[in-house]
Amino acid sequence: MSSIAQKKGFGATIWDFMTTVDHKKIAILYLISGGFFFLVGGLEAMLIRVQLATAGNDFLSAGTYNEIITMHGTTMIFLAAMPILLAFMNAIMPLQIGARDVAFPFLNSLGFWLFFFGGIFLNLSWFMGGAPDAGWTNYASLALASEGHGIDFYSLGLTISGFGTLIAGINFLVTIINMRAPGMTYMRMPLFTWTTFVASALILLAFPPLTVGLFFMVFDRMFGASFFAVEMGGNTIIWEHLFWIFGHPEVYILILPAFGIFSEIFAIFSRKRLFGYTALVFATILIGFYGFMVWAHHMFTVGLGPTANAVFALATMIIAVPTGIKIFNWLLTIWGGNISFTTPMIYAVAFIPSFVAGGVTGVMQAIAPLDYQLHDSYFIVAHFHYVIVGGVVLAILAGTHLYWPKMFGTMLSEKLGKWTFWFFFIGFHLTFFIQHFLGLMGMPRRVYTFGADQGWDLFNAISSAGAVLMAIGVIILLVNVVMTSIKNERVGNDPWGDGRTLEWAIASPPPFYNFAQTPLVRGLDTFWIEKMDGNKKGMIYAEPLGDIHMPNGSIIPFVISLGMFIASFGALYFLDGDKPWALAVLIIGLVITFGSMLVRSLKDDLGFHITKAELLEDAKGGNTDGH
Amino acid sequence: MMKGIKKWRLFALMTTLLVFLAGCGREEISTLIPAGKVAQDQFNLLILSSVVMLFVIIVVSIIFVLAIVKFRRSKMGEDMIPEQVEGSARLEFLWTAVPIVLLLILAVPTVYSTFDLADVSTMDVQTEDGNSSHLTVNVTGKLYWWEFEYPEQGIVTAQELVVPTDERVYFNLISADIKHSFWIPSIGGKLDVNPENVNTFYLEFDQESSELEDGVFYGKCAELCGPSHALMDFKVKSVDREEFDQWVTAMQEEPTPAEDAVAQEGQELFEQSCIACHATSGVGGTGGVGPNLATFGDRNRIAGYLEHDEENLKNWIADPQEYKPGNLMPDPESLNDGEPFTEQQLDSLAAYLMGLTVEE
Amino acid sequence: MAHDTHIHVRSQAEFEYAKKKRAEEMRGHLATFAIMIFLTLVAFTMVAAGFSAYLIVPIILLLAGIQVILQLYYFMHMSGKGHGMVAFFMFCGMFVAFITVLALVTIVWW
Amino acid sequence: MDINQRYTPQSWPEHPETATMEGKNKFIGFWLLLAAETVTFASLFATYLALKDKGPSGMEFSAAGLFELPLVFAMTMILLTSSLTSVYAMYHMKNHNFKAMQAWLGITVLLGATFLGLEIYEFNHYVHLGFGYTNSAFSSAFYTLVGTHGAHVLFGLSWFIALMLRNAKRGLNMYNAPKFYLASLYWHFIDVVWVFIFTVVYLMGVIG
Ligand code: HEA
Ligand code: HEA
Ligand code: HEC
Ligand code: CUA
Ligand SMILES: [Cu+2]
Repeated sequence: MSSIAQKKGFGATIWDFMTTVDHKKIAILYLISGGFFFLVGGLEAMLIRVQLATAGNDFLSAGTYNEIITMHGTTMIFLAAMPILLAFMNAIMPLQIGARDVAFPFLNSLGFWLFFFGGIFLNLSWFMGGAPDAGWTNYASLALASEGHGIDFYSLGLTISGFGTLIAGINFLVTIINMRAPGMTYMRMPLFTWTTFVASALILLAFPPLTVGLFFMVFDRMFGASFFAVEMGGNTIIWEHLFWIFGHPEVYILILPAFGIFSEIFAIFSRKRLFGYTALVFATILIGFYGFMVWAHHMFTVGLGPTANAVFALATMIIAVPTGIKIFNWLLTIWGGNISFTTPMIYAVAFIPSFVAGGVTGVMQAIAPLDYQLHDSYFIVAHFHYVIVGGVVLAILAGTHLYWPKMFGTMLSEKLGKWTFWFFFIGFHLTFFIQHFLGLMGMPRRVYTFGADQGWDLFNAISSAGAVLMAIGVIILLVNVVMTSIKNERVGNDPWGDGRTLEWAIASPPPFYNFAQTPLVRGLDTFWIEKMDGNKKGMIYAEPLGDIHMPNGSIIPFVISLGMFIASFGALYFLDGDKPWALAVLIIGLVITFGSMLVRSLKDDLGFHITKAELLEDAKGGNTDGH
Repeated sequence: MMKGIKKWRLFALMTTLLVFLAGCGREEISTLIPAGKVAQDQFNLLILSSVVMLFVIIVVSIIFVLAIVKFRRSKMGEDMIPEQVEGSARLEFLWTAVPIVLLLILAVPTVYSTFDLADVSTMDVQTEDGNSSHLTVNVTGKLYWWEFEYPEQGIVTAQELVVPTDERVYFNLISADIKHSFWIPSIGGKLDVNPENVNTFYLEFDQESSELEDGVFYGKCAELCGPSHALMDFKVKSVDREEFDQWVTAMQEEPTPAEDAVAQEGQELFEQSCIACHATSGVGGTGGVGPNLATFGDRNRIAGYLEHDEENLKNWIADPQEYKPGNLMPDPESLNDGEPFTEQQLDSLAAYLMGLTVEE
Repeated sequence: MAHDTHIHVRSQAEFEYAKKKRAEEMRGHLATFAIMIFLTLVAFTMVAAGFSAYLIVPIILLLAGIQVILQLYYFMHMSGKGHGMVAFFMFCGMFVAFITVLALVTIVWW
Repeated sequence: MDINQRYTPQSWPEHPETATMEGKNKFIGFWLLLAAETVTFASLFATYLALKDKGPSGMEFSAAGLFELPLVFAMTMILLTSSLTSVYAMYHMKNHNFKAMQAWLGITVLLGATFLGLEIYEFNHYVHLGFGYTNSAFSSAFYTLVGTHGAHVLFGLSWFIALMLRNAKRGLNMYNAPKFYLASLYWHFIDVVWVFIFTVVYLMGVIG
């Protein structure tokens, strides 16, 4: 079996990725497609900034502008940030807990393909009669009135990709609950695993309200239901609640894994155990928990009444406490450490002041009466880009540099990495810092143009200039990726030299069966412990070398998702009334989906075994252990 | 809420600082230059919270800078392995307790102000002669314009809100179509204009708008409501009570017919093509498809945002979609038997509309 | 990893004991069922009898709550061994469910 | 795991549903799904409660006037009973008595199908009265909530039937025991949801 890893033709490689159920390959799929959507979302951001660079600009028309901000927000959150984080979770978390794979490899693949086809579906709206244009929050009254099929693309696309995300969440939870290596107690799990766990739990409980809301939207627009149709007794505030009951936890789904990545980085590059590990874990759980009780802070101006506003204001403020605990514990981790300023580390270091600046403006918005001024102004835009770009995107960039060798077996250039950093970091502050003041100066968000008489020109121009710097940074990163892939200098297990957790105890990239023998975990930072003990074999193992049972690859997840993709087009055009072919498309899609599900449930898939002999063969090839 | 002269001084200082920072913020629209009680309260909260946040940022920055300066590898040596500290209960307690205290400082004024700004209990209080003691304005948000009804006075206007200074003005907000949000940044925070329920709040206008460079405060729609959301502006004229009462009286009178010949021609055309949607009398009812134009000649802007001159007016009438994509005013072709208006017709319409005034 | 099951053949005594325990448990389930039917009858009867809504609503909600607990703990064995995480996540789900319902019945119309 | 491994009642483990790693994973994963379903139904209930009796001005249907208790009572009894019969099925599964298990599952399916039939009859009846899906916000919320439950019943039935047919020849083994167990869990969950539906929608609806 080990010969699978040998050279293959291009077609075979593609086929391999389409059928893979290996968490490491699925991670690469997530990374590539998430990265692609990040470029698309970034391109949309650049269009936004071009349009707003001067007063009264007519580069984009009003309608197009609304489509672009909607797709920018939706793409960035659902199709770029979350999938890239899922990529790291997939690539690293099973290794960190010493698991053979995730709990449900087949579902892992299904989750990816659902997300992928959902994202493609959503983006095809550009070419098939107009993108959604009611903002990423898709508030009901505007969404119901929106003409064309944009909103239908939004609802169906997010439903499909949402199912994919939900599946991924359940999968990670089960993996962490059931598949930890011997000795890996909950309180020995690396923080990235912990944040994966909590973020997955948030996915589990936050996505259902969104799905329900999206269904209502579909029913209202396509089948004449009237959940949000005011003249029929409906109520648009229901959408706002359902969206934000999902939406607020969603932002923590983004930031918690980012916190996890930074926790790893601080420990590795300070050569020091995380300060206050226990506090960090409990802070993570608390943030996740509070995350469900604050959603109405997005709705302070809806008019819910002073009692609701006051309660939600106070609840929101409390989140500053566990977040603060994290910040200070990180500071104390690097305090007294031996800090090496590698590319991942400078991102992590830069993250602290950036995120704190974004976090404290969040607390300002939590002051309900003050939010009456701030809400829907550029102050909000500044806040969330500070936490998202200054937190999540910096974590994504840091994680890309940190885990690149683990995922691809070669290092990204440190020099180019630092260039990327400086362009991106300076551009980021230039773009968004000044937006706080634009907001305070009365500039509402989601405006496609502004008059020269309002005094906002200069600051908008500065903001646009900053965005250009960010784009240059991203382009340098792309260059970096291409160049290092061409050079392809192979690296060993622990390329940063100071790895502490299990993923650094295995080859880069790891063999497809992960650890040949399940390691025995002797404490927090288990690999570090072995290194300090001078263990030459890398790890102590919990079982003798023996046959390994592996799942078979399968094309079925791809086909199921493809079927839903096709069916969605049918559903979308079906009710136009003048497109008789739509019904056929709908049926064909559903037949493909359910047919392949049926095949899956009727055909037993028992996997295969890698024999001990093959493992030994591999080990000789240098595929496991040893520096 | 904030008591004591000393604090006020500090605020004054901070205010100047922030205004300086804001540089080119305009007093017609900046939340940093409050011109009424509500905005002032909110501004005070802004200053208070900014001070707290600055403190947080400074503390974090000091620890942060010290840490990355002191413990760099170039100083510590390549091979140095630091002590693997587990943590410290005392420190954990410290950085749990201090933020809680800071949050409590914010929480008290937050709760107070939330209830204070939502307090509309005096709205229906009546004076001895049975009139209500406060002005109430019913605001209706429509795609993409604003209608202002003064129910007590029995008058309706649009696009330009006229209010008396130095007293509470109550607002009832509702949308006729899609959700909007009513926001006058320098007077006070926004409140959403929902299609299903009436929202109520109050504002106070402490400054006469004639003192401003532009003569009006700027109002905005703050909730995405379609393509022309960005252009759904309105203007606010605040005048002293006396002047306000005069204005109301003038509004209640029947409009005087146009006098000069061109304008009369315009009036004829208007009554033929436009009157179905646009009322020209201030006592007209609400619910018009288009804005009430009784005060059009007194306005500061056309369609909420264009300079108020004949040129723009003619352009607007000739092609409303060009200026506000997606708005509900039809093309001239559909009003004028499939023909665009001639230059002459436009001139006469403009002359007529510019003459519609209640302020002589 | 412990993928492969080791077949453990129980002794006759062990087997008999387990079987007896299961039979006992089954009788417990029958009792549970009887209670559920009874609670349902009470709920329907109260409504049919037409007492005041202020009285009925809290009571039938309570009865529903009890039925759910019976289902979860007896029929679905949520207190059984290895159900720790299960119970934790179900409670989290119920918590989110609760605040969702609370919010939509209190602050949607005003 | 060997799918053809034969078991006797004596070698059959006490908890066949969690005896293998796959079983354990499925077991936890499925319960997590139920937690997510709890939130899903909560969103539907919450919306229903917010929109109860809301409609265009002059709407003629309200919960108090529409619902009829006898039918709902019958449906409730049937579904509750089917919950018990599925417990019997699991009892026999744990005893490694395949035939008895299949028989009880068969009864469960019959009861479930009857329930579904009555629900379809009920909907049909309302539609004939003029209370259609697009009648009002109330009707949309009602049909969506109760209909989603009905869809779950349908799915549960199909699942049972598929398992019964698929394994009719194979008998019980470690590979399918978790599946039977999970399907029965699902069935109980459907019952839990119905308890709230008959209480919140029908009983509270009739009260007004
Ligand atoms: C990664 C994403 C992310 C994160 C982490 C956060 C974090 C927070 N957010 Fe943010 N938020 C968004 C993404 C995010 N947000 C988005 C996308 C929107 C807009 C959506 C839209 O409308 O389109 C939004 C909007 C938003 C609003 C609504 C504004 C409005 O529309 O009117 C509010 C209001 O309360 C808010 C508050 C907060 C708070 C209190 C935090 C807290 O979690 C922050 C906590 C962190 C700190 C406070 C810093 C560290 C702490 C210390 C150093 C301790 C000491 C500090 C104190 C004592 C203050 N956010
Ligand atoms: C993960 C979330 C995320 C991220 C990363 C970003 C990143 C950026 N966003 Fe954003 N943004 C949102 C989420 C995000 N945003 C959301 C949710 C909204 C609200 C939407 C709504 O109102 O509904 C929003 C809205 C929003 C607005 C307000 C629009 C408005 O209200 O009118 C602005 C304006 O400046 C903006 C700018 C930017 C910029 C400059 C970046 C930059 O950081 C982007 C940096 C990336 C690049 C610069 C990549 C460039 C790449 C290339 C140029 C190469 C292209 C080449 C190829 C395709 C080969 N965003
Ligand atoms: C079908 C209804 C309709 C008709 C007929 C109509 N309008 Fe309008 N008009 C509108 C609407 C709606 C607006 C508000 C547009 C906006 O701001 O979004 C408007 C706005 C205006 C404005 C700007 C108002 C302001 O307060 O600044 C002017 C001036 C105007 N119309 C003039 C005319 C003239 C002149 C005619 C006839 C030739 C006319 N309208 C016919 C609906 C109509
Ligand atoms: Cu009205 Cu935006
Ligand atoms: Cu939030």
